[in-house]
Amino acid sequence: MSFDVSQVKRDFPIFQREIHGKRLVFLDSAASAQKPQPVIDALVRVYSQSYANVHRGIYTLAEEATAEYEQAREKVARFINASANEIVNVRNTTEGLNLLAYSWGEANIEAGDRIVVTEMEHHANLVPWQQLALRKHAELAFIPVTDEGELDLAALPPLLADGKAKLVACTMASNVLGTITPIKDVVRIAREAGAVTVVDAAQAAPHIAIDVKEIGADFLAFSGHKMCSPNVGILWGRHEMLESLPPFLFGGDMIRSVRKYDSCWNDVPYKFEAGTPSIAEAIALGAAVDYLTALGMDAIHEHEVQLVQYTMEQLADIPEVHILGPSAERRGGVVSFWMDCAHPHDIASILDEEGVCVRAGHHCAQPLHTRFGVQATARASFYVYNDEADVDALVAALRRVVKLLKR
Amino acid sequence: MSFDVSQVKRDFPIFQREIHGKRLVFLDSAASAQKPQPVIDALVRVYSQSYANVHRGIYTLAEEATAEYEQAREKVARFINASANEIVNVRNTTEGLNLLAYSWGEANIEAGDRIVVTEMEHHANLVPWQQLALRKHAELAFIPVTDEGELDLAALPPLLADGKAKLVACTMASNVLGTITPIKDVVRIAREAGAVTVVDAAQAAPHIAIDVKEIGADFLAFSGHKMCSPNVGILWGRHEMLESLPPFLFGGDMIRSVRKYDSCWNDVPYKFEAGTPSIAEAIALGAAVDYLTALGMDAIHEHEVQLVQYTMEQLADIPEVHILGPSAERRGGVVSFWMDCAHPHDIASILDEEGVCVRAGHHCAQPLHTRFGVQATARASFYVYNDEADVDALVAALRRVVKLLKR
Amino acid sequence: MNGDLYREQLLDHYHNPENFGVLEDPDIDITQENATCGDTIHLTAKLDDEGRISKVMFEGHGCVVSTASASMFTTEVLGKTPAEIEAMQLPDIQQMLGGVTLSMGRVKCAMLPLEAMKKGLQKLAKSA
Amino acid sequence: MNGDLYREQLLDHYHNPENFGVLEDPDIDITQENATCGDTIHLTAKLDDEGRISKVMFEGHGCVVSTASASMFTTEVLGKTPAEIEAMQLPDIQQMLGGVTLSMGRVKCAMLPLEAMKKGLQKLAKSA
Ligand SMILES: Cc1ncc(COP(=O)(O)O)c(C=O)c1O
Ligand SMILES: Cc1ncc(COP(=O)(O)O)c(C=O)c1O
Repeated sequence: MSFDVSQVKRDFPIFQREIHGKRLVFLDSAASAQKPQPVIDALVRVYSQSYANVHRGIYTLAEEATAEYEQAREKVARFINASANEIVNVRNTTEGLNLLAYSWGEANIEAGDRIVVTEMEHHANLVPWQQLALRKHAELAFIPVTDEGELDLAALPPLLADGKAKLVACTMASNVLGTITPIKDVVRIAREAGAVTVVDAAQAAPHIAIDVKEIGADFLAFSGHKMCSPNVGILWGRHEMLESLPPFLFGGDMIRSVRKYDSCWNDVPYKFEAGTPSIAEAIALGAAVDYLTALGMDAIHEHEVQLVQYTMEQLADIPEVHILGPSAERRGGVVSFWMDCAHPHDIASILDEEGVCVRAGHHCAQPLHTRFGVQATARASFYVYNDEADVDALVAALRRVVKLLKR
Repeated sequence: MSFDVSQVKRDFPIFQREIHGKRLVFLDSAASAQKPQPVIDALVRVYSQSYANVHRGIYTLAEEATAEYEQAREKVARFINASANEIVNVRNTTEGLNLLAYSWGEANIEAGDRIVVTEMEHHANLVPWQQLALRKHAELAFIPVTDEGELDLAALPPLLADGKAKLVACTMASNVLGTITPIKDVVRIAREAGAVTVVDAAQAAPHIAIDVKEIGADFLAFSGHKMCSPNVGILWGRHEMLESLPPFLFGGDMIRSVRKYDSCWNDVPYKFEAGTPSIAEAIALGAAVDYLTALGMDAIHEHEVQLVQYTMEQLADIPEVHILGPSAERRGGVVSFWMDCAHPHDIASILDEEGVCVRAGHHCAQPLHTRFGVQATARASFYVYNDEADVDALVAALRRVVKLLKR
Repeated sequence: MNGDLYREQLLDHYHNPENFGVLEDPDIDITQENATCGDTIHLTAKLDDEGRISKVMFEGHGCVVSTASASMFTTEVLGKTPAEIEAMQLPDIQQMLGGVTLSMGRVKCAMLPLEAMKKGLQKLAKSA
Repeated sequence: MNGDLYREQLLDHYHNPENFGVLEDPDIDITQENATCGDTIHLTAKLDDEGRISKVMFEGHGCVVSTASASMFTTEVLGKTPAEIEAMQLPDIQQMLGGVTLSMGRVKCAMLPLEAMKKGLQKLAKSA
């Protein structure tokens, strides 16, 4: 581990606050991450010094805002080894994936085609494809998940064999199981069969280094708010793929010219950015990328693997706790579990009294929970600011749950 | 005028900065408004003290964030005299209007139907309907604009007479002409003919009091970033209309339950808020609503009418300046003009040297510019922080343009 | 805040819920889902000749709050008319639970049985 | 920043542009739009037997920057080959304009004639 977690914690002003008189132990970063001071400062600086609408202004303020907005796009591009003109600013992963389902999907999916997803998808990478399939009378097929919480990759080739599969959409890391999927293999197998590939990187971009060239997919989406930034989403697409897509939202900025009865579109990526974008927020995402890059994406992943390892060791001592998913080295910083004696709601409520924030529910992955025969789980997720003391607080609070609810 | 503009100016930190050694004279609020300290503070406070993802958490931080997010929704509802469950958080006006074109449009527009818009629409309230009409082989019809820059209302009934018009989409205030349209009449006439009505309030919500009950339309959209807030858009719809719409974007939060092959939707307005919303930004919009409400929407409008009146008087002394649109009392705080001797780009560049920010171009209203036989205009737009000294700076700078470019 | 959620009274209902099970030949038979967590409650009920609730049973694996609420609710509503139940609101449920303070995230859990019952009564009224 | 944009040299070209008009029987005939403002430039050009630009004219009402750029460009490119024009970039245009500093918003104006010419040459190559 090559960064100083206690220093990192100090970078996040929220950790100065207490919850019910206890130290804040934030273990819900998979839902949304906290923001470091440099990111908050970027927002304040833009709004206090250089704010104006972008792209269409020729006065100094507008040019400053535009320059910063485009520099942030370049930072994001470098962060995933892409070109700036392949980076589309959207609201979040969800919008990015829906953009694809509408724009690519409407133009390319026909009755009888097959769309392949996995059993571990977040609803954001399932429901858009499910509804596209229903609209188009296409088939939706699932790569199953093994009991260990891994993708059953052997099930993919048969789904592609008849050539009907037009699209394979797969997450890079599960937000429930923590599983880091063999995304390069999924993409390679799918592309060999001629399918377009979409990667949900919402749980990957904040935690592990991403190289879109190495992954080789056609599209990849993630959310700034899960990586220390305000809410801006990124849709990356290979340039020729983005070029070939019809636009999704129509309005200002995405046009080249508008006449009463027809219009021409602007170049990629602007073709997909209709209306005023989230300017300061996109610039702040640039600051978040700088912050994470300075810590080092590999160091971040290593840090999280160590925390998960430690957590799984500690939890092994509480027999009422049952963890879903693979071993620590196969996953990102997510540990979901259920308890014999306690409903996840009660776990979350009792933990909150101790200042420990975990999420309870289906984490927007209902079919995955159904797969494992549970309705809901409690989830602890880690990020750059968490340390072993946070894990200790979690474990102590879980012991209190047992004490309170076990009879 | 019932508020102290010099105090208001001090509320906006950006006015402490200089441009080319000159005082910042910001006359581009119609593109996007500057942000007052209370709005910036709201962002900082949320990110430093109460940030977490909303709706699904049962720990204190998540509950605080959810409560604030929903309180902001209620503030916005009160601001336009609506109910909170009629307020959908989107990115901007553009997304709100596109949501309607996809969700309402795909379900309700058929070949041969007519969609009515006006010649003064911003591209955001034109291109989505134009493209819907093209997709569906429907007819697109325009309410013309008179030479004075007013809607030619007499042209509307004939467009509705044959009962083919299913939708009338109209702006409440033009972003180029400044014209405040007789929106209540437009809506009444359209509804009597059985058409659904959509109001683009992007240039109205920041400047004049809006009462959706009084307007009587079915849908209305506006953008927070034009009213002192970060970038969040609002789509309002009558509750039964929103209920009847199919969802637009699919993913987390908008579902009630998801199975592998089908899903059920959440209640309105959540049905339309897929994925993680812009939480802190929506809360900051609540702060912006508070700020504007404290100044008083009627006082804001009166202030702008006075500034426009003064501007038009002053500009009358520069014969090279030609203003588009109606007289001051019929418009919001927008003055677009062209000059005999100078292209709008040059106007904007030369004004910038004097610290004066105006926009040059077609302002995302190309068909309207075509209607007036000009390719581009320069636009000065006013807001709460502008005063007569700003107008004087504009006028002085325009005299410099004449001096420099007239031969 | 949640401190008093886990007091003995509620925990007793949680561990030994009353009226747990399914009625035969019910007048009301409804399943209601809590969208936040996917929890469901299955409620069956009978009305007497005057149209008052005479018997209620529930099923479903829920949290302490929803289980205790359901357990107490199935007794609380006996003898009530549909109109009286329609009029019940969050404060009534809170009082029923012994005056507990519910955080926002738990309100839905506590309200689940009441909501299910209201929906069941509406369905019944429609089918009559 | 923009101070030197409005120096005499550029203003002269703006007020009295060279090669303003339309060529008859041109080899290249292209209209290019500046998406920001809707400005268009209409460029016509002829190539000599060696494939070098021998004559260029332009039309269109533009700003000082685009007009001066077009005026100077129509002389600057005479005798150049398509490959040489393809290789021209922003710095060449800036130098052509007398070393002026262009703010971001004005770069598109200055580049409009060059972009139109490149597009016209590409069209010509395709049709050949
Ligand atoms: C009248 C009008 N409608 C719609 C819009 C689009 O707003 P946004 O870019 O926030 O979506 C604008 C803003 O430019 C506008 O002035
Ligand atoms: C794997 C995965 N995909 C997609 C999403 C959706 O992200 P957002 O809500 O930012 O659109 C999430 C976040 O909850 C996620 O964990």
